[in-house]
Amino acid sequence: MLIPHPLLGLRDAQEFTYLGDASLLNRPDGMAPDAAQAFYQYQYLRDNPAGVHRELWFHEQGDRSWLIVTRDTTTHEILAAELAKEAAR
Amino acid sequence: MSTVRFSALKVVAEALTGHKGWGPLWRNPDPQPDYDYIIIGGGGHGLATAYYLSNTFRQARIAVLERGWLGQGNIGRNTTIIRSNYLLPGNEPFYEFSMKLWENMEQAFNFNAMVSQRGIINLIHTDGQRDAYRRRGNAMLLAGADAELLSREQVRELCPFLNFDNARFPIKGALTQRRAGTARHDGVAWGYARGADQKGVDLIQNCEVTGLRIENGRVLGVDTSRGYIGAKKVGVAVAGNSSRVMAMAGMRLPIESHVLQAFVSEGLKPVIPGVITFGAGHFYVSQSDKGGLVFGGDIDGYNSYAQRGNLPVFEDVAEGGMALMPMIGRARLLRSWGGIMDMSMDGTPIIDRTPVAGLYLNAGWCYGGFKATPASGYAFAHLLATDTPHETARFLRLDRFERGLVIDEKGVGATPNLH
Amino acid sequence: MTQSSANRPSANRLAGGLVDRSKTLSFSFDGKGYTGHPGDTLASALLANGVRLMGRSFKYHRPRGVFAAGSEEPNALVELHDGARRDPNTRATVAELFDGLTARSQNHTGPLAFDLMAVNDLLSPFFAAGFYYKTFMWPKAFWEKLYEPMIRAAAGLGRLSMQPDPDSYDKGFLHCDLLVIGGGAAGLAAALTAGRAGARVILADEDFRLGGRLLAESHTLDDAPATDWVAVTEAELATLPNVRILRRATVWGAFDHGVYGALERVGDHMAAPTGLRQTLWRITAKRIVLAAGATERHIPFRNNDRPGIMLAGALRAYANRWAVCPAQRVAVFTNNDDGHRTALDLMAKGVQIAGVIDSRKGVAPQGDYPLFAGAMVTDSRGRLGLNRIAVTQDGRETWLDCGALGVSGGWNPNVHLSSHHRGRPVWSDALQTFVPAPAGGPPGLTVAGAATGAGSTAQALASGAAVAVAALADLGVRATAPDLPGAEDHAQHLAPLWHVPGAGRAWVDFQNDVTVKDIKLAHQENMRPVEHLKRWTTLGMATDQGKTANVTALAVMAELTGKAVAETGTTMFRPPYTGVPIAALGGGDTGAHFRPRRLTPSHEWAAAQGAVFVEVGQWMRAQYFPRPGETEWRQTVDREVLATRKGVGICDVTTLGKVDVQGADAGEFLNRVYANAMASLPVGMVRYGLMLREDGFAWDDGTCARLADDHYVVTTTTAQAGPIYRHMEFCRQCLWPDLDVQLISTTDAWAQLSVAGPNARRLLERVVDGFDLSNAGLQFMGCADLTICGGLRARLFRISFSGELAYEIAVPARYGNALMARLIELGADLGATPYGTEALGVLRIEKGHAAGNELNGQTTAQMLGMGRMVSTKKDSIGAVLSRREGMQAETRVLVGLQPVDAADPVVAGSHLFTTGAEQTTWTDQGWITSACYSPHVGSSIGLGFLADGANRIGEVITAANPLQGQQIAMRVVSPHFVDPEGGRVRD
Amino acid sequence: MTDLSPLCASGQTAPRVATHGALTITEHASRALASLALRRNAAEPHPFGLSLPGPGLWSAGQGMAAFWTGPHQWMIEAEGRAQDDFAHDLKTHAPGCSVTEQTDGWVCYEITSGRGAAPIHDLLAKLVNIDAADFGPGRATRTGLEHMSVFVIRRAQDRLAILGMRSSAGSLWHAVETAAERVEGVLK
Repeated sequence: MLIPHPLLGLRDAQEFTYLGDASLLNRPDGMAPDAAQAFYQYQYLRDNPAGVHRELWFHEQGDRSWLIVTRDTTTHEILAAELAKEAAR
Repeated sequence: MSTVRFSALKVVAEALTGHKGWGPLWRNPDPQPDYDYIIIGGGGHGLATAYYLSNTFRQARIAVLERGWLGQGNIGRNTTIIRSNYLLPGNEPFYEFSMKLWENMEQAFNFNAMVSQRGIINLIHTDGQRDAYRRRGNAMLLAGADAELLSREQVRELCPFLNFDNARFPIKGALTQRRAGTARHDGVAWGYARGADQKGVDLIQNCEVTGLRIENGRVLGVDTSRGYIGAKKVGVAVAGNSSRVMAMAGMRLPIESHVLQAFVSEGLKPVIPGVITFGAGHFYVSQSDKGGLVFGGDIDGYNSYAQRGNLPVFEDVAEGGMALMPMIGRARLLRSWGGIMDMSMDGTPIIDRTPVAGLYLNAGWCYGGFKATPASGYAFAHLLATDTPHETARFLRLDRFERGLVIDEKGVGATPNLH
Repeated sequence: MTQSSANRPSANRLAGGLVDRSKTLSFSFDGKGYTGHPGDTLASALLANGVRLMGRSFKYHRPRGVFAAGSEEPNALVELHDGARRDPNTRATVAELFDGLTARSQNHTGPLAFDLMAVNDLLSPFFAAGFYYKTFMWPKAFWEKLYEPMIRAAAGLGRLSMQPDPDSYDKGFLHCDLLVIGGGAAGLAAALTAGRAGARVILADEDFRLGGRLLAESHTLDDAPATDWVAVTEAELATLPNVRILRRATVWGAFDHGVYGALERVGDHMAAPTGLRQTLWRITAKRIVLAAGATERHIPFRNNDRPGIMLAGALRAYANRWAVCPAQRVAVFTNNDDGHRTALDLMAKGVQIAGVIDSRKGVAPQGDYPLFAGAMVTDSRGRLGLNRIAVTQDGRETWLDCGALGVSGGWNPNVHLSSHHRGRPVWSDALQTFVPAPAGGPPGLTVAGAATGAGSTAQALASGAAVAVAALADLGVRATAPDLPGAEDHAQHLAPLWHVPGAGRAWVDFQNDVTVKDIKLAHQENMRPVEHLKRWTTLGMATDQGKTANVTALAVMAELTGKAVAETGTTMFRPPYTGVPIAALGGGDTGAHFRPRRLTPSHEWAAAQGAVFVEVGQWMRAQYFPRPGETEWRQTVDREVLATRKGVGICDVTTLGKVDVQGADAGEFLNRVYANAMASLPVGMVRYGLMLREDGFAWDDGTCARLADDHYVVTTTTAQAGPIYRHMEFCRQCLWPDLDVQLISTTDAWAQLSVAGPNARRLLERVVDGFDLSNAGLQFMGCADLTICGGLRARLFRISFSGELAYEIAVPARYGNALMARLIELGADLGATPYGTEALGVLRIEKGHAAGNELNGQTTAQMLGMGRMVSTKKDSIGAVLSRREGMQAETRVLVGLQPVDAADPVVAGSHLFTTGAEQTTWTDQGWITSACYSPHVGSSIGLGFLADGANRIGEVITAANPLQGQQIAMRVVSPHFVDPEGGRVRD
Repeated sequence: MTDLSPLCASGQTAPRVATHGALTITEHASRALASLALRRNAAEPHPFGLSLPGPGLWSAGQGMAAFWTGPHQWMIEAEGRAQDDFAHDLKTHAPGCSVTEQTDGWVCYEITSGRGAAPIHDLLAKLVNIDAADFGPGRATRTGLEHMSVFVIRRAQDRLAILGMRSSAGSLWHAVETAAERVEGVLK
C-alpha cells in the first residue's frame, strides 16, 4: 500500500504504524461525571465500517506525523490523508 | 436428507458398483416461513452450532443462513491448527473443552475431518519467555490439558532442521502440547453440515441476511435475499462481519475487522513433524496430509474487509521462515489467501446474549477461531437452547470490557491489531 | 516410440528453430547423460533425445510426460540440481538448459518406468473424489497409528534437500510510469509505444527470450520471420534509457496502489549462480499493461494423460522454437482451426501427420493430411508413452498409430493478475471462455492481446499499442502508436467441446488426477458450487493451480447442472501467478542478519573482558563477566552482586529508552501522560514515573528528570522505548495539539552507566571535574549537568534500582566505552566490578523493583503496590478505566517469596496455592513472576503476585510447578529483601 | 579537553571505509548533529545564516547544513564539531526553539560514486523504497531499511548519505555494503 502523505507525497505504507479508528482523537474528559461510560465507549466500541473509514497512521519511519487517512476497507482505496494535529485542533 | 453411513466397507462396495449409491451430502432446501432457531452464518461456527443444537440439545426447526456456499467463512481459509495452550482461566478451560470435542468428533458425525494430533511446538528464545511459557504450561496442566517444557536438545531431536545457532534469536527450548495438531478445515465444515442436515436442519445457501426485524426490544426474524424468515431466536455467527450484522440491530461492538494472510507451498515429501511456532519471527508452519507447507504470521495490521492483503506480509513471514528453518528456502510458495478476522479488543471471543431479546452473538474470534469451532458451536448451542452460558464460556461476555474483566492473553490492551 | 530411443541422441530434432547448434550442452536426467543446445529447455532437450516419460501423477502415479511448453505445465516436474541446491517440483518446460544440468524425476518408488506406487492406479476406484472423508474413522486409534502415516507417506511430490539453501537472494524496489507484463506481440507493442513517448517503462517477461507466442508460431510479420521484428524492437528498446527490460522475471502478484511483486531469476540458468540466484522486485507502477497471453485448454477423453499427448500449441512451439517433435508420426485432436495450423507447421518440418481429428462436422482439410471431421479421439494406448489412439467417427472406431497427439480445445486468457483484487473474470459466449472483467480489476491495470481473448497476432499488436497510448494519456503523456507490421488475423472458428463422452477415466486436472468421473461424483453428492467442487476433488490445487484444467472442469460441472458456465462462475485467483521460492521472498537478511542488532556503547570493552552476551529485544547486552576459575555462571553472577553490594558495580544501562521533552507545557504534558504528578517536580530532581495504558493497566515505568523549567528527560524500559515514544507523539499531536511540547528520542545519543554500591560516590569523585557529590551537592533523586574527565559534558542522576547508594552517569555515546574502562581502572581499590543483566536482575529482585516479568501488560498499579500513585486529582492516561469494578476487585499484589527450606529452588512460572489446597484453575491464587538466587539472602528468592498478598506476610504457601514436577513450600515475605527502610540510597 | 578517547559507531578508533567498484562507503564521525524544533508561535530562525529547508529537503551552508525531519523540525549538521557541545551553541543561535543534542545518536555513512548517478540509483533501488528519479540532489527523507529507521540525504548526483541509529551501526553497514557489492559486482 501507498499512503499519500500531505507533506511528502506517496509513501510506502511500511513506513507507518497503524493505530485504528480516528475517533480515538475524541478523548473524553476524565474529570467529567460520566467519564466511566464515556471512556468505555471511547476505548472499546468501534463502528468498524465496511466502506469508508477514517483511521490513524503514524509515520514512524518518516516524519513522525500522525495522519488521519480516509480509506475504503472493502477496496483499500485511499480517499484522503491529513495531518492529525491539524484536524485535532 | 442423506442417511448414507460412511465407512471403509461402503467405500469398497461403491467402488465396485461405480459409486452410484452416494447421495448428496446435504439437501438444498428452500427457506420455511419461520423457524425456532435461525443461525446466521454457514461457516464453521454456525454449522457446528446447528449440529450441536440439533444432535446434542435435541432442538428442531433450525435453519442456517449462508450468504454464499457452506464453509465459505474462515473455516475455508485458515491454517488448520488445533490446540489448547492458553494461559488465562477465561480461555484455557474453553479451548481444552474444544480439544476434547476434536478428539471424538469424527466418530460422532461419521465424517473424517483428518484430525491429526502431531503436536505443537512454541519455541523459546529468552529466559523471560521461558518463565512466561512455564506459567502458561502450568496453567494448561491445571486445566486438565497436556503440556511439556522441552530443552534445546529435546527440540533438536524433534526438529533437527531448525536454525539453532546462527539465528538472530537462538532457540533455548520450547513449550509443547502433544495433543495439539491440525484438522482438514473443509472436512470439519462438511462433517458438521452433513450431521446437522441429517437431523433436519435446513442449510440454506445463497441466502444473505439484509436486515434484522426487531420490535419492542425483541427479535422477530430476519430479512434475507430470499425473503423474510421469522424466528424465535437468532444466533449470529459471522466472524469477520460481526460488526456489519450487529449494526442491523443498532449495536457497536468491541471488534475491528482485519485481514490475516496465510500461505501454502507446493506439495513436498513430509518434513515438518507437527506445528512449529516462532513467535520472535512472526512465523508458524505445519505440513498438510497432501504435502503442502501451511504457514503464516501476523495480520496485515489495518482494518479490512477485502479478504486480501499485501506484499510486505509475504516477505515478513518468509523472512521468519528462512531465519528459523533455512532448509525451506527452495520450497515454492504456491498460494496465498486472506480472511477477515473479528479482532476483539482483548483478543478473546464473545459468546453471549445481547441487549436485544432473542438475539445472540458469537464473535470476536481473532485468528483463533478454527481451533475453537467445536466448543464454540457447543457453547453457543447451549446458550441458545438453555439461555445460560456453557460453564467453559461463562467469561466470554460482552460486558467484560465495561466492567474491567477483560481476558487479555497477550497483555497489549485495547489494540486489536496487536492481539 | 519407447524409452530405448533415448539412446539415439536428437532423434527428434528438426530443422530450424531458435537453438544454437554451434554449442552442445551436456546434462543428465535420472542419472543418464544427454546433450542439448543453448536455447533449449530441459523439456525440449529431453524430447529431442526421445524421452517422453518424465514423471508420475500425484494420486494414481500414472506415467506422465510433457504436456505444455510453458509455466502452465502440470506433468513434467523434476528435481533440478543435486545436494543443497536441489529444486523440487521444477517445471522442465521452463528450466533453461545449461551445461552440467542434473535433473531427477520425482514421486515414484523404484525406477520411474516401474513405479511400485502405480498400484494406486489399479485401486483408483476406491480413491474417488472425497474418499478419505468417508473412511479411516474406525477403529479410532488406527487413524493416528496407521491410516494417517500411510497417507503422509504418499504425500507430496518433490523432496527438499533438508540443507540450508547455499544460494543468496536479494530484494529491490523499482518505480515506473508503465509496467508491461509479458513480452509477446502485445507487450512489445505496448513497451515500444510507451518507450518512444519517453515514459519510464518496465517490460517484464517470465521467459528467457522476449517474443512470447511469436517465437512459437510460423507466422510472418511483414512477410519476414516474426523473430526479425522481435529482434529489431528489442534492440530499439535497449537503446532507450527510460526502458528497463526484465527477462526471466515473473510478475506474480498485483497488490494495492500499483505495487506488484516480481521474481527475477538472475542465476537459475547458470551452472552455479555467481553469488545471486534470484531477486524479488517490489515494483511501484502508475499504470500497468497486462499482456500475459493465453493458455490453451485440452479436451478430456479416455486415457488422455499418456506421455506424448500434449497441447497442440505446445507441439507447435516445440517444433517452431525448439526444432523438436516428440515423435515422427503425430496426430491432432481439435475443435477449432488452430489444430489444423499445428498439423501444417509440423508437416512443414517434415513430421508425418497420422491425422487431424476435428470434432466439427463438415470442416475441410487445410493441407495434405488425413482429416477425420465430426470425429473424436475416444481412447489411447501405450503404457509409458503414446503409441495408438482410437478415433470414433459416425460410431465407427478406428485405431491410428502415433507417438504424439496434439489436443486443442481453444484458448483461455491468462486473467490471473487482473483478478488478484478479487474481481472475477466474466464469461464470453462469443469466445467460449472467461475474459477479464471490464471493472473491478487492479486500479490502473488494463489488459492487452491474447489476455483479453483476442486471439490473432494483428489484434495483439494493435491492442498493445492502443492500451499503452490510453494508459499514458491518463498520465498526461502524449503517445502515438508505432507503425505495426502486417500480421495474420485469423479467427479460430471454435465449436465448444468440453469433454469426450463415454466410459473410462478422462483426465481434467492431470497432476492431481481429477477426472470427469470425479466431477460427476461431486455433482451427484451436491458438492456443486465451484468452491465445493474444487475442495472436494482437489481440482486446481496442484502446483499448476489448474491453469490447463479449471475452465474445462467448470464447463463440465455447468453441463451437469444444466446451468450456463457464466452462472457456475470461477474460483478465486490469488497471488502468486506461479510459485515463488520462500528464500526469494525472505530476501538476503536471514540468519544472524534476520533482524538488526543493537550494541551498547561499552560493547567493545565488554567483549574484550570476555563478557557473555544475551539478546534483549534487538539489543545485545553483557549478561555476565566470567573470570578465570569461575566454572559456572552462578558463581560469576553471585560475585558481581556481592561486589556491588559491598564495593561498587558498574553496568551499561544505555538500552533504556530516553525521550527529550521540551516546551512551555512540558510539565503539564507529562502530568497527563504519567499516572503520577510530574508538573510539581522541582528542577534538578528526578521522580519515578508510572505510565498506564488508556485501558488502565500498567504499561511502563521509568524516571523523569527535570533539567530546566521547560526541559525534562524521561526514561522508558528497554522493551517499550518504541511504543512509548509513539504513544507520546499520539498524545502530543492527536490529544493535546495545543500544548507547547516538543519530543525527540535520545536513546542512542548518550551512553548511560549505572554506578551502584557503597563506594559509588568515592569512585565518581575521581572522575567528576570538581562537582560536589555530597548529599548537599546532589541529594537522593537529584540530577545535574556537569563535566568529567577534564571537560567532557555529562549528566548525573542519583537514582537506584539496586537499593544501594547509586548514580547513573550519561556521556556522549562515543565516550561510553572509554568511561567504562576508566571507572573500572580508577576503582580497582574500591572493588569496582562490571556487572551484567543477570546481576542487574538479582539486584532489582532483591530490592523488589518491578521489571518486565511484573509489567507484562496484564497487571495493574494496584497489583504492583502502586495504586496510590494513580492520582485522582488530575486526568491522566488510563486513570478512568483503571477504576473499573473488575480491576478494583483484583486482590493479587506483589509479594516476596522465600523457600522454607533454603535449599529449595524458586521457579518463575510456578503457580501459587494455599498449602494443602486442591490445585486447579479455580483455586489458583497467583504466580511467581521473577526468581533468582540471592547471595545476599543466602537462598533462592522470588517475586510473585498473590491473592490478598498484603495480608499474608509470613504465611507458608505452595509454589506448584507440575510442568517440572515441583511442589515447594514458600514463605510470603516483603518484596524488599534488601534495606526495606531505604537508608542506603540516601547515604 | 577530555582525556577520554572516543570510539566510532563502528566500534573502532578510526572510521570505517569500503570500496566496491565505483562506490565508496565512508563512516563520517566528525560532524555534529542537533535537532531544532519550533516552539509555539516561535518565528523560524536562521541559525548561522542557514535557511531551514521545507519538507523532504536538505540545504547546505558554510560548514553547516540542515534537513527537514518533520513539521517544524529540522536536524542541523555542523562539520568538524562532533566533540563540542554544538547543541548549546545552536540554542543561542535559535532563540525560542527546542534544541537537542543528536551527534552520537546517529552513525553516518557517506557514499560516493566514481561513475556518476547510476550506481547511486542502483544502490537506492536495493536499499530503500524511494524513487531515485524523484530523489535528486537536495532531497532528504527518513525511511525504512532492512527493519532499521534511517535518514537518506542526496547531497549531490554522485553523493549519498545514510544516517542510522548509532547502536545498529554494524547491521546498517552490513546492509549497505552487501547492496554495494551486489550493485557493483554480481549484477554488472
